[in-house]
Amino acid sequence: MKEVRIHGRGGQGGVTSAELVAIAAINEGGYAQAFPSFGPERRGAPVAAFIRVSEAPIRTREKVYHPDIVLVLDGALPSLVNVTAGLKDDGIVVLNSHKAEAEVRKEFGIKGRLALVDANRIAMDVLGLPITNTTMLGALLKATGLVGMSALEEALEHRFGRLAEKNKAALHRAYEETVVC
Amino acid sequence: MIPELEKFKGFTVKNLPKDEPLAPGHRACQGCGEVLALRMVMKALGRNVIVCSATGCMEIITSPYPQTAWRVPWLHIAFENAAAVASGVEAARKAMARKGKIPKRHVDIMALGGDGATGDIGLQALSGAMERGHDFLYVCVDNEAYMNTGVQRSGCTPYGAMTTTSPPGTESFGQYTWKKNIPAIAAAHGIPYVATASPAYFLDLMNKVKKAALVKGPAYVHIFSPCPTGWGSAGERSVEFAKLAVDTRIFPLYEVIEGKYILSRKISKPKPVTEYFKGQRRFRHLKDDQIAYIQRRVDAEYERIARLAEVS
Amino acid sequence: MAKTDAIIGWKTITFGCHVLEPGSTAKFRTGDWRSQRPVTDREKCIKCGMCWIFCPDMAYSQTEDGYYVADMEYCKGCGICAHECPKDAITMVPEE
Amino acid sequence: MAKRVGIEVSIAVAEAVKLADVDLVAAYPITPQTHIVEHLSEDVANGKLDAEFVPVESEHSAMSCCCGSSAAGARTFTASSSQGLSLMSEILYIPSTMRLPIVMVVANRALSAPISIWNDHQDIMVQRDIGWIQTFAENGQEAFDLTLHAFRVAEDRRVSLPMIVNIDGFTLSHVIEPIEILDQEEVNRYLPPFKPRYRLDPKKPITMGPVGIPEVYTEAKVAHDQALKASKKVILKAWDEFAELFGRRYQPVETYRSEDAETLLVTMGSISETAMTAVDAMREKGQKVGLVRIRLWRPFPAQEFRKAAGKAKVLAVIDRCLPPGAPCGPVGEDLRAVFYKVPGAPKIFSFVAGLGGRDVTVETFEEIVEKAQAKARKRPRELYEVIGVREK
Repeated sequence: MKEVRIHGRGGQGGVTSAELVAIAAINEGGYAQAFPSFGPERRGAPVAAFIRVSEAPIRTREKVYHPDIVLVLDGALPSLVNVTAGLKDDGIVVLNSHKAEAEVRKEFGIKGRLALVDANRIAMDVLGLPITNTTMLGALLKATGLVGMSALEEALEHRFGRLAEKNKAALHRAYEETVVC
Repeated sequence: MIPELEKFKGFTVKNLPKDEPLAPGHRACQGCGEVLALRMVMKALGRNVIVCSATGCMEIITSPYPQTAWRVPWLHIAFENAAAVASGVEAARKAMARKGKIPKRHVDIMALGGDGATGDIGLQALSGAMERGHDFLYVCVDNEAYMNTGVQRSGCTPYGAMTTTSPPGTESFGQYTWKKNIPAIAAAHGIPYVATASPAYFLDLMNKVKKAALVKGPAYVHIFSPCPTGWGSAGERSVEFAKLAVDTRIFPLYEVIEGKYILSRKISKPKPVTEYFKGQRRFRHLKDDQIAYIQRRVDAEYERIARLAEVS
Repeated sequence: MAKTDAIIGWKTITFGCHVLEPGSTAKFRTGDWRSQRPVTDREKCIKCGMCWIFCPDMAYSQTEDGYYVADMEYCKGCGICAHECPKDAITMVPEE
Repeated sequence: MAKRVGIEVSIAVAEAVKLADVDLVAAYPITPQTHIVEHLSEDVANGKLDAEFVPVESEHSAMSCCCGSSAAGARTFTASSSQGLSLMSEILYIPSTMRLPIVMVVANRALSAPISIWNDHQDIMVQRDIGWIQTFAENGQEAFDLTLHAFRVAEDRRVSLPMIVNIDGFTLSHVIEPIEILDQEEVNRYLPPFKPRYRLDPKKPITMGPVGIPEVYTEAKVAHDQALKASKKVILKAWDEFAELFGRRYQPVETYRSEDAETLLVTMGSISETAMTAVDAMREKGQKVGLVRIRLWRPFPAQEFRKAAGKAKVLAVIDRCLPPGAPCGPVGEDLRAVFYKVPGAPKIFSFVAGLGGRDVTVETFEEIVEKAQAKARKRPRELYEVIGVREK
């Protein structure tokens, strides 16, 4: 079982990201859970969402305390929130940042595995909006292979309808540009 | 104007229905003006109606298990929710008729409550049901206090009246607030039909109830209902007091049809309010200056409605 | 409060406590509550029906000859009919 | 054919209600129940569900409206939570004695004060005695299945009682997980149309909700109690048939690795799944621990429970509700009554856990088992203990 914690801000679509990954995993025949951090947080406030993906039925409903993967949608969050809290030793942080690896590690004290992508730029280029939730899923896939690309694309199509194409394009670009350090 | 109302010919003394959808043997007090009003309401509506009753005198006296005075389908759930219950009946029947589960035959839906059930504890449910636009009529039988529980004051208790919770004393003269204007609140919802009525003017009452049933959407009828037990008045004078309340301008009879005020009875030579007070123990303690104040305010309220009727 | 017609057990009580016989209070004699009864003077009566329409207990009905009579089974003796009669044709007399 | 989909549990519940082809939904917004009725109103707006959606002005009116609807003979649904359920409280006792088969899903949530939108069972424990049939779902599949089961049981003419399906707020209601959604044909095979014994109809007028004088009130209440108890047969039959049709079997009390267990955890709702993982972990350490899950809460399946748990030495009951001033949590109290004077009955301890969204983890269950075993060795003064409460 892989456990994921997503950090974002209220309104950035972190819950949607979690949902899309879980649905993709389920459509691949596997098991998954996605759930928000159940808070009354409003637009802009730091929030979290969680995913579990497994080949066997999942029999726990705890929050995710020891994630295998941390996905950070907003580059400013690591200075506000301890994004690596509870992260497993071999866990990975997938971060939206335009900064270089050394700078990120120094600034946020991230020691373990790290994947970086400038999702803001991609989102602005492709979607025309600084909304990074679907873009960052490309980085997640590149860094972890948590679910298959086609299953995720299918989930995106189902969710976004006409807007799916642009989101897929952003996702693919992020997949290409993500650097796993 | 409302097409359903234009077709309506109206009741006259010649064509009053003989049928009694409400049976005798009910347990109302001797001389009850409220059950008299209810009897007229039911005569006007006939038997093609479902009644949702709030807790109160009319509910208690008509449904002593294993008997019932109702010859129409009748439902009582609780005190403050008659309008919400009626909205459920109305909406459910709409859905079931659409889906072919019941015949597409129109049935009137009436919610019934006293002044407390309507204007105090049930005001929210009433407001919600009117705002949602259900096709139903709400009838308030207003006897101006919580009579069922032993004559406690309500928002509809008139200024100066003595009740068990608005007693006159060294520091008090009885009810110290003016009667809450529920018909105006109903009218403020922009519903198609609002009316006030008195059992003393029975044709007027029955025609208004029938109109309220005929219009599509929510309708509200507020009926003045003398209570000899709660008012400390003689049972045989219930109809007389219902008439005096109108003739002194204390309880003006009017309709509000699609926002237009229409006076049902112009009272050009009103009787003084003292004539109405005499014979009611609840007003016995009032002093001249209090009565003078009431007289001024009654006249002003009547003039206000008369002006509304003129301008609309 | 009301007297029940019979002692009802939990096995025989109606489903949901519904009352299935419409208008069954008509079996109940409210006439017992009366201490005075209305008596109509047919000489004065104009058959206007005010006694009928203003009766809170549905006691009055019209006979074939057009007069109105009160059913003593239901009349509670409130006296509204006598009070409202435009011809003062009805008087209330004490029950003996 | 049934379809396995990744779907939010609330939406799966709404799908079940839609498949049941309800006639009326009356609801007022309250977190965390809202997703259910939002989805239903969307289905009505899009013509996918032919029903009246009544957006009432309060939960009190929601339940009142449902009473009117059910009395009119319509298949009727609502959902609520917490403060909203409490606001309904006055009305909840009425449709059950009046035998109006309304179905409600409660997304369980804490009660104020302090205000908390998060999950526990305080809202429903307050409504323990409303006389409705009540079940608890452990996961999204059960939430879907039990909602259909609720319509089937509630509307059965032998039952004709309102029914609540409890789903944990957020920790179940807001989770996306794989759920098999039955298709319309399958649902139609399981759920016959609603044919009420009585309905409000001018062609056959009846009086519903009369005055109950002292000579009849007791009999009316006993008739209701007896109907509720007798409903168990229909509940079980409906579960059997569900298993035959769709392969998923439900029982009023379910066990997990309980056969030789000396200590049994007792749970209701979605924490049961975490509890299973905890049992596995403790079993691996060689502890004889098992689990009993209560699925049918009212009518309480006393016989089934005794059979499922009677051989254990210790029962560690998790109460998701703190009953101030009471000797014990509500589930613990019931179980004490169930085992009263039963020879060789297990020792029963209540643990209050998971209040107002406090997470119930594998470690929580391990701590509870340890504490229960320690209490069993001596005579504890308190019959319950609040787990994870900070002293300072």
